[in-house]
Amino acid sequence: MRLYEFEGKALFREFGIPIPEGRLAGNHQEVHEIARALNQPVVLKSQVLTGGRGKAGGIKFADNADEALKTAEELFKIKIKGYPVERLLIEAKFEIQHEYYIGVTIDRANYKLVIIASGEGGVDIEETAEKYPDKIFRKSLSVKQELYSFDALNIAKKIGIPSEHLKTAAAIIVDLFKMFKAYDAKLVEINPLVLTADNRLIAADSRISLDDDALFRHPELKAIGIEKRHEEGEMTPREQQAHEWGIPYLDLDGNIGMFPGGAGFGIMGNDFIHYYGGQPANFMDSGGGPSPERIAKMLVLLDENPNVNAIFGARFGGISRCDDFAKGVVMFLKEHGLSKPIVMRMTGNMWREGVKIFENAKKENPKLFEKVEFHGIETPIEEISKRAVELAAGRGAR
Amino acid sequence: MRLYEFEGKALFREFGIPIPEGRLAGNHQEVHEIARALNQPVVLKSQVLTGGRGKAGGIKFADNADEALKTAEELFKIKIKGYPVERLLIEAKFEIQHEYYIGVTIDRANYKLVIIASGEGGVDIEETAEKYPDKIFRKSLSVKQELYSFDALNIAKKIGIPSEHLKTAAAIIVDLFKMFKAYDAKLVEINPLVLTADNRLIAADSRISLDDDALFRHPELKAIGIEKRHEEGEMTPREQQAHEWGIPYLDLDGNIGMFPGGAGFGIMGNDFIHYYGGQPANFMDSGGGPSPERIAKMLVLLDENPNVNAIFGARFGGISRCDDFAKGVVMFLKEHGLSKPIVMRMTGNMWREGVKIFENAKKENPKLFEKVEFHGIETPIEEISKRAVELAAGRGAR
Amino acid sequence: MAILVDKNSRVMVQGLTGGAGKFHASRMLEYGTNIVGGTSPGKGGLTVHDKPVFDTVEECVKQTGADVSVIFLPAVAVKEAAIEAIRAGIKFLVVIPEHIPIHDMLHIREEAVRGGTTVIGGNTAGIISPGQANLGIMPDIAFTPGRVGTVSRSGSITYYVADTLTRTGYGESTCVGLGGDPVLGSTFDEILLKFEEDPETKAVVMTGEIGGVYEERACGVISKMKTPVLAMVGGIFAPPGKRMGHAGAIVEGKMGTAKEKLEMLAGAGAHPCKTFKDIPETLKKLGV
Amino acid sequence: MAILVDKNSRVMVQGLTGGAGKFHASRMLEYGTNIVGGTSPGKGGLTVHDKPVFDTVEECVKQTGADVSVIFLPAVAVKEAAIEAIRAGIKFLVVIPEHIPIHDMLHIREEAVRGGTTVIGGNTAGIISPGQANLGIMPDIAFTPGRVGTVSRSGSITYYVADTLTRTGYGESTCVGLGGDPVLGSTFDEILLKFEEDPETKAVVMTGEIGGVYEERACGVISKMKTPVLAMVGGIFAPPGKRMGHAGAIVEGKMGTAKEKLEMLAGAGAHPCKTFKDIPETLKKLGV
Repeated sequence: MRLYEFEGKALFREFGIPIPEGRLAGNHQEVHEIARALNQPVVLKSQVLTGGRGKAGGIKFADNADEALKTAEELFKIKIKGYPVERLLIEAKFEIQHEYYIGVTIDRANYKLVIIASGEGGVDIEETAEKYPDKIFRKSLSVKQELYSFDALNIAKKIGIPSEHLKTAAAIIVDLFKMFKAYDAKLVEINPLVLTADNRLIAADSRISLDDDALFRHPELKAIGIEKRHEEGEMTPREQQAHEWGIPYLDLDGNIGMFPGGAGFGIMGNDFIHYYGGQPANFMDSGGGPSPERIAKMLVLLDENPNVNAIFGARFGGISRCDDFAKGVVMFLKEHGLSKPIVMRMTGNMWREGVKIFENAKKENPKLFEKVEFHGIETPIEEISKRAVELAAGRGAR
Repeated sequence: MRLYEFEGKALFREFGIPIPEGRLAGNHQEVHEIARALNQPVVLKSQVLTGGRGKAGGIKFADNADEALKTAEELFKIKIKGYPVERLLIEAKFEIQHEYYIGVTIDRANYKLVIIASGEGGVDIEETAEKYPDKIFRKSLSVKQELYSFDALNIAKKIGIPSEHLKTAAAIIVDLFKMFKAYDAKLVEINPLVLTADNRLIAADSRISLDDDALFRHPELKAIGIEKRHEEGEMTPREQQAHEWGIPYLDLDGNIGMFPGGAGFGIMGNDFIHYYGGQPANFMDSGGGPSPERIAKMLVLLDENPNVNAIFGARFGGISRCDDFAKGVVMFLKEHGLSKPIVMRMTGNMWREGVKIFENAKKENPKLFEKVEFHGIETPIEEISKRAVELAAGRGAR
Repeated sequence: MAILVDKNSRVMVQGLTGGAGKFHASRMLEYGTNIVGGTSPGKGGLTVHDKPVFDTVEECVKQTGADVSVIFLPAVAVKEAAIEAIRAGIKFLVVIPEHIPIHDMLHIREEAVRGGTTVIGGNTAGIISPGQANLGIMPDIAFTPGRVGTVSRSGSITYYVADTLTRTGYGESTCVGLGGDPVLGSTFDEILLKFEEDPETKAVVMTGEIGGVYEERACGVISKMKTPVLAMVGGIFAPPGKRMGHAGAIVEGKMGTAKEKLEMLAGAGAHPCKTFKDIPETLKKLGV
Repeated sequence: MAILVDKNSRVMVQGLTGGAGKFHASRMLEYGTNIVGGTSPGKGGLTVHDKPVFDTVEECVKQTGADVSVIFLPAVAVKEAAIEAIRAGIKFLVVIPEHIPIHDMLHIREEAVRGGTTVIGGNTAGIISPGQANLGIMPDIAFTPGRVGTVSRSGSITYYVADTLTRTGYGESTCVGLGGDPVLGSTFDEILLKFEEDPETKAVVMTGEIGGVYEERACGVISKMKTPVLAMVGGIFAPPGKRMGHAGAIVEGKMGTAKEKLEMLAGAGAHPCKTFKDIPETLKKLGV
């Protein structure tokens, strides 16, 4: 999960990494007060969980508090890649002498932590990496290793930090690496690390991504407002609803509601729909061993989505049990009701029990199953995919 | 440096190691209040930095607050191995089902951390270790290694902790080891770790010794009152004075003031005095490269000690410089004055400059040097030792 | 024959007394898996499904001769459980739980390499050598003994592939779930090498997925293998995954899109498949 | 000949621009020690006593061929400085500062063993191979080239022993200060073995001290040495040292009193001496 710039900078401060003087503002009056207190030219930085904020006009400068107030009023009105600007980080402006890049991430192919540094920091760092790989310095370490000052000093030297700043830069690199480990990070970046005209080294921006799954180890983060969230950006209302229910869900552009079991077939099922000429309306993952309630909620999300013409269902019971799945479907049919046609296939663990549940419910109330086409292991999943495309295209029930 | 029991227990609490309910009292009224609040039988534990406190009557029980008050009044009057009881730890009493021992220390011969555990905890653990080495379980780890729960569980099993308490005991062992590393300890002991009659595991006592030289890494300890101190017990007034001046110094029983350079010869010089029939009045170490002021203070300590009949001085300039040494001696002679005879030898780094300083000072005021017998590299140190013994025995100046 | 597990494997379950452990152990036993015991710290001495429970893996190994272990424990306990198994000499370890912290997986991997243990997972459905042993949470309905190996990052895909192989008469030698997490105990290349060494495995179906770097790592091995490899990659039509900052882009370069992965695998000599029904068609062409 | 350092050693100083580093470097140079450079992070490019200063040991080693280093830095910086030297390939390292945290020394020792570096100190006066090289803070006045090696935990004792050997015409091959700290980079036995291998060293004077466990460790080696060992132990009349809790007593057993140490050393074949003047008398008897 990605942190806001101001959150990342709060962690930088905790680890002794120098950041610009500044404060967070939630409205333009606060901006005015902060700028007045700083009493010098300031930068106003929109706090949104997406990249390209500078190019989108989300970062502005102001020479004094009144100008800052005016600029803030404008910024609070804009959207960046669709995300409204709700908070601004107001910081003292500084003159740039040079921009460096320092990042730490995980090299998954080699199971190492890797420190990446460059003397050419800033937004074009990826381009630099591609065109001039020599300008990027890397050092890999095992997760058990410590980064020593002399290693960090070496990195600082290699990216051309001037002699008098080597020790400061090395301390920043060591602290960044410590922070990466201490908070179970997936990514920490200082980009740019600025050498100011008045010869200070400052982390001008922060980019941090933490491992959701390790958040339990860091209850102290909750105290400063850092809680589990999406990797980037904000959510559509339906994504928001799914998030609250704990269901991994993404809206897509098509008209077939995807109701698969497991993330793996969740992804590949979407390809199948494409192969047969359809367009999925969403991506969804049931998670391991979903309860009947969860299954029912997944169907609610799809049934209430006006873009959805038909629903594609697939369940191969592994850790998930077909009886729980069937119970959830029946619960949905009874309590919510189905307004779109659905075609689905169910097999795997406890499939016999699942089938019995369907049969009993159907016997009780056949109307519930009017729009349901139900298959077992005898029908290949390709046939189900093809049928879902037909249903969505309005080629109706057979 | 050794911690008080209550300080050690505060660190236990921080690391999640269960301790008895209780509080520290500085006078008998506080004892009364605490015992009243606990509202159950209590134990009153004298807080002194020395062992054998139980056998010396420093631990008492009381059934209620009034009895605790009376007992406290008595305890505040006693001395334990010469140390007055100034604070009492008042804790809820518990019934003992079994006592275990768990300790972590450094195995210097093998450069390892070692966890020691026994199913026979309590004050006789050393005897147990000697007579029944099988009852002591040890596990060595490198300073870089982590102690895992399963290792700790294994230790807990080996010392006979009952099944239902294994996980709790393992957690205590893991936490104790973490604490050992986190605070740069030389020793941490829970003795006894008590399994109470009502089936709780509790650290009934704490014994902790931290590395003075690593205190700079733990400024947080200062906040709870843990500062640099002697390993054990309190100091004589002269030791206290020396401590304030930062001079390692110990009072001994003899009459020869020992003024050697370096801890190594500080110890061996004492043997030499013994070989020639004398008795040193102290042990002292100048520390590396002492300033003239420090040299002068060392002499003040000896000259003002009424037990001292004569002073034995030796300086082999290494990191210490003979010129600084000579300056310090002259400073002392001028500003304080020498009341006892001194015999000393000086050689090593900058000895020529040192000799010149003595000669100039003597030329200026020969009276200052009346009681000083001064030698260079030409006289073996054995002769100086012998002479110091003569002087202390009143066999006067030659 | 099979890889990693067979009917002679002596299998233990870490977390045998827990809900999931107990449930799936009974399923595994029903399938005929040779489960010899399990662990649950503090519960040593109990039995579950008539199998002995120990406090530590070390004891379980000593008493039962276990050489394979399956972990059914909460994610927070997996790091230590896995290291315990590795240090106790377990040679093959199946890590079922999901949501294991990534840094923990890096620790586990390091210990595994040092200890010579093969780890699969976390977040895997497990492994099955049909007719011999079923370790994890896979439903046995889809599987039948046979001559094609499968390796996948996804449990559901494994079922569909096996379902297809079973339906078309090929059957499976062993089906391996690498697991769905971003950092895994084993990689495609490592498992492919084991299939290459198994004389009974006549072809391998490898199913990858958008994101990550494990498919790319496999290319070097595939190009040297004699056993034919069929490759599917899920997410061809998925929107491109977000990169983790500049650092992610720099470290992983152009890796990660499903289309590129499939092309690289094909370039290395794998036979690409679009949907499951392409698998038997390809196998037929290859004469397997 | 000599052990550990001689006139061909290429010596660097870590902390060359600091007060102590600069002062003692000049003394060492005056003695004829082959100092080739030094380090001071952030001050690379300067020179001190005409010797180049580098930011890192790695650079210094590359540029000057340094193979021996002496550390003159505050105690808090020693851990990293020592590990830096070891990783940069320094084969012999002298750690002068005192008050180094014990846990830091354990780290250093581990790295040293792994890197094959001999470390002496912390809290050592250093090492001198008279007439060839003087590393540390020892005054040269006491030393003269000769045929007896010395090893001690104390600087001042080293001076007195050398003073005695010089005065009586034996002279010294190499004098090693192990250091006064509770945990040291090297132990008596390790240094004694080096003397045993040196054909020019005809006897070794080892001076120990009350407390610690290093004298006891030496016994095994002494009993196998051909070169005679003379032993002194300081603190025969000192009050017994305090044990560190029960754990200290359990781990170190009966070790530690000076009298017991001297008896153990004598038992292992060392020749005990009481005061310095016993040294030449013993050497004479041994025909050295």
